[in-house]
Amino acid sequence: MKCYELIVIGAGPAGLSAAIEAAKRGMSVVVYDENSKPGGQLFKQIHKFFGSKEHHAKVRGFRIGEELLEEASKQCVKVVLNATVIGIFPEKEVTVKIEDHVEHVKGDTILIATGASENMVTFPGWTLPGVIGAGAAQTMMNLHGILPGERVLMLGTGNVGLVVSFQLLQAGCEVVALADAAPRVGGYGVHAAKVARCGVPFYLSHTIISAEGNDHVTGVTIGEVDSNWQIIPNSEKHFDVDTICLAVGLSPMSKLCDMAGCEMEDSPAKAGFVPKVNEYGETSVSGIYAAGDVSGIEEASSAMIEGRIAGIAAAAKLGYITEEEGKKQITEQEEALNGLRQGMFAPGMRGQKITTTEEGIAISENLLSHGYVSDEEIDRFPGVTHKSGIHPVIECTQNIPCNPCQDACKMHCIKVGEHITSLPQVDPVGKCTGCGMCVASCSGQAIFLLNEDCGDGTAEITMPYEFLPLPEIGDKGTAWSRKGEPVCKAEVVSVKSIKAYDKTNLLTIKVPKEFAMKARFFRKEVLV
Amino acid sequence: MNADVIIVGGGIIGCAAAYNLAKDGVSVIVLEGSANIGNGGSVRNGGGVRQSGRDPRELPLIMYAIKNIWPNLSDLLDTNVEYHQQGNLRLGHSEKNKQILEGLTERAVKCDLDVRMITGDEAREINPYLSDAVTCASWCPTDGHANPLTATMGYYKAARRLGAHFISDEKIVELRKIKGRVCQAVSASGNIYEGSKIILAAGYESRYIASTVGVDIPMQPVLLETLVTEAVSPMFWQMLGTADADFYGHQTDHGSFVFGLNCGLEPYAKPGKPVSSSIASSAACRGIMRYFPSLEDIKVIRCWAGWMDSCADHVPVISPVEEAKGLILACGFSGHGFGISPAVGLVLSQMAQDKETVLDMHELRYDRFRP
Amino acid sequence: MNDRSRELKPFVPAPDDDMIICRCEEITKGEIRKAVHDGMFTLTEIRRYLRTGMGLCQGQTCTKLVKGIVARELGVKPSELGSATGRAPMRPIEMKILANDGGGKK
Amino acid sequence: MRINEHPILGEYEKGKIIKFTFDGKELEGCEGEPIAMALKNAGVMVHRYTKKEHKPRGIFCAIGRCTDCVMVVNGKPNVRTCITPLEAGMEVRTQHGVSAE
Repeated sequence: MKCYELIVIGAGPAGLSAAIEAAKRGMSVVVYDENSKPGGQLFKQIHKFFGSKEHHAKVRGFRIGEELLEEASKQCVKVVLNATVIGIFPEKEVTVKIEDHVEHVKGDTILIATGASENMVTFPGWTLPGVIGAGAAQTMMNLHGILPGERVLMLGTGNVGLVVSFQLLQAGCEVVALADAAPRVGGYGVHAAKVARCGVPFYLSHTIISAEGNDHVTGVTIGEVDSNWQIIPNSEKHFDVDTICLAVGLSPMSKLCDMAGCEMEDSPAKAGFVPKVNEYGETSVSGIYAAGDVSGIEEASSAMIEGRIAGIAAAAKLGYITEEEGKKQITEQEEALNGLRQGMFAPGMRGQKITTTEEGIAISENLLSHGYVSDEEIDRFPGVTHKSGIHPVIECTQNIPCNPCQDACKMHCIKVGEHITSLPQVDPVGKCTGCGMCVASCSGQAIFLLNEDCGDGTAEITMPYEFLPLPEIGDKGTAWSRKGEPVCKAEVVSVKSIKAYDKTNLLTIKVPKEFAMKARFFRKEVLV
Repeated sequence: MNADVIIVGGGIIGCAAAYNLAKDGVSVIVLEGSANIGNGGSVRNGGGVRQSGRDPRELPLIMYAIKNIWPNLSDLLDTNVEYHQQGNLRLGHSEKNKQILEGLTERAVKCDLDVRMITGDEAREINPYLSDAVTCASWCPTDGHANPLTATMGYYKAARRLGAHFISDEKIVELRKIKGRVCQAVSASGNIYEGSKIILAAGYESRYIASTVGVDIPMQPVLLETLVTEAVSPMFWQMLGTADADFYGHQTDHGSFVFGLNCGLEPYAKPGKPVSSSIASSAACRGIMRYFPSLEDIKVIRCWAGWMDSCADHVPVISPVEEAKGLILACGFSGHGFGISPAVGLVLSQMAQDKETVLDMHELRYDRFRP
Repeated sequence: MNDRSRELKPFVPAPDDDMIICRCEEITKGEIRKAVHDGMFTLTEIRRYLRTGMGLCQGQTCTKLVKGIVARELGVKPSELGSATGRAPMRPIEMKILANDGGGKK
Repeated sequence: MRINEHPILGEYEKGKIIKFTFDGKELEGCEGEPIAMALKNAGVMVHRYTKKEHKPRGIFCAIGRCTDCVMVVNGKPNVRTCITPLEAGMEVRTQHGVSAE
């Protein structure tokens, strides 16, 4: 029987990373994936990733996918697509469906990296065509270039709900509202803020009462829930929509682990039924590893590191590196992983109510309840300073492991410091040249360049802009607030799109100077 | 905990016995060692309710069940057991197959069963989806099939409604004789269950449990595998088997096909948790397609394996035990327990109540293997 | 030890009992709740009795939903209920493809 | 509807325009894209009606997991249209229960 030293199931971030590490150390590796394209969900991630340089920060998800693939092919990893693993049998035998037949292959080691599947919620009408998973929306627009709908309601304010809402806006859909039964926004505040300022209302403590339509969705009614999750009478709100997107969490897709005989556990912290793994990602079955979402829901960045650890561990197990070398290399990866598992959104923080940042600053309650930082709250964060001339204003208010802005500024105006989760500070003596690299580098699109007083009663605001059509110099329109409401007239004075910005255009608008700290988005329509 | 009767094993045999006892007002405790009721062969079989091909010693049980119990079982249990009595085709494709089928048929006819040999063309008239590979078959029009899952859970549900007390995750490891009678069952966690009768219906496990009171039944665990397909439009309702015994099965009410399989390596399966082999379902598909080429595009959605308790002479032991008074054995069903389970449940309840059994059970005594 | 005769809160019909939970087999919330009161205390038993999660998708969508309903009805945490066993094939596969598993056995 | 130009992804690489039929009606789609995408672009929302309750279903997960989008394709029922590539001349039919009715 055909035998590989490592069989990887799933060509997502975890699987490819493991395959690369194992192949680099000399192992024969095959990666099977049921899809026609590799990369797992990475190719649907068109936003820039968070983290530090080592975690591919500020690189868009699909580019990370391309980099991984390139590296995998350089290391002679065999990636077999349209290859569905149908079972893992005793003695590490894998059966895989390829085209019109089934192959039996053996692995000295196996990595299960099958990822996750989407959770769902029920409400009357939830089976109607037009009710789709957020992942489905991503697949349709980002892989196939098809609009999921024209008017969309998003349920769920975790990172998936927030990121996909923004992607829907980018693709040209109207997002009528974001709703979540929880009282607080679940995902990164910066993701929420970029959706909110486009004018999408957030309805926290709201759930879907029903989807309407005969053959497909034509409308949706949401309502406010009390602390017992019961609908409060007369709180109903109706929207005409053709699409309802559900983003209510992910569950590990771990059936294959169970079938392989791995000891399983139902872990609320890992968001579901997962194989028990040791620090190397090895399951209770010797030589069978699990990495990525299948062993506990996290971000793609941590999946990549978990994959690398499993790949190195497999190499050590089969004698391609010494046990000592393996331990040393794994420790390095673990440090990187620990770096990611910090801050307000760390796995260990799930369910905990946070009131202040690590710096002791009261968090923005408005961000959590409405999706944007209020005018009253914004000034207390260290990235927000005022001075004459051009300078960055960093509206980053939550401790998340991310620091590309610090490296982006060659003038050393921005400091995150040693602790990657610290809020970025603006150095009062730093000399901002207005290069805009910080604006484009911020994965959360939370950095703006301000000239609060141009001397003629106006202020200039430079903002990240990732929509089409791109406004042109001289366009007159309206500036929108963080809340997503039109606040004043604005004129486009500069549009920059250089390669280093990686598709994040820098739009500079001129507004009356009293709106310098209010205007955060631009639309061409003149509304005020 | 006490009851009139303690039943060890929550499979369809235990559940059916509990149902019949509870209906008679007898207090019952059913102890299931695994987490789920009906976890063994009860829910892992092909669903056959057939007389043809049976050993004459267990024929009376199935004939009684088909005549008196199966037709009304759905109403009785308030559960759709999906019983269909549309006949059994046992297919052959060679002269050797024909000889096997003729032998089985001859034996059954002697027991007054309506079964006969038919030609390949006659078989295709009954089932137009059969391929030309079929050259002969045995045909028993009164055979049929039912849904093992709902039948097992239905017996459980009905017994429970009548007051039978079920406890799962309670593995019995020992029986105890007190003052000359087997009346205690002791669980792994140390709980003691006491009754005037103990019915042991724990599949192959029965062997270990019975040995604690000095009783042994010659049987061994054999792996059986089954697969189920996606649902398609109704095609045929007969129960199917082959002379080669490479598969058996039927189409269900739901539209899916359930096929039991046999790739030849089953007797050598590793002990422990039953695990599907990597080759059995493929082998079964080849067998099925040979007889039913039109099923080739149907998708298999699930495979599973289970242990059967294969008795030395391939028929069960359903019997009180002289040297262990109070103990009633119901094990060694050898993979054909499902069809006869309604009758076995009835007989066991009669044995446990010291009533005369509705059928003569002496051929299935525990001591038949000894002089 | 799982006592199947333990008292549950009485079955009270709920307005959303007709909500489809298992999309493939079209099993409703009310059917699942009733099954629990009829003694189906584990996910596996619910599957065997009602066919939840036994359709084409093999429980990809409904497993967690069913678990939540059963847990609520029994008054336990969902994580205490375990899970149904993972079985091959992981995706539906045509008989002719499964049959074609090489080795010249065609 | 198709997205012609995307602010991040630019233009999409698509196969050539080919013809197929949906319930006998001729439609156009891009070769190799999932059948479901071509149907969505043509405004088709209902892929099937369920067996028990005869309720409409369409795309739900779009990655081949939920099996809600199955249709009868070239006579075969239960084909997951969200992951089955479109070919010229394909006959796609609404599925009723487990067949094309």
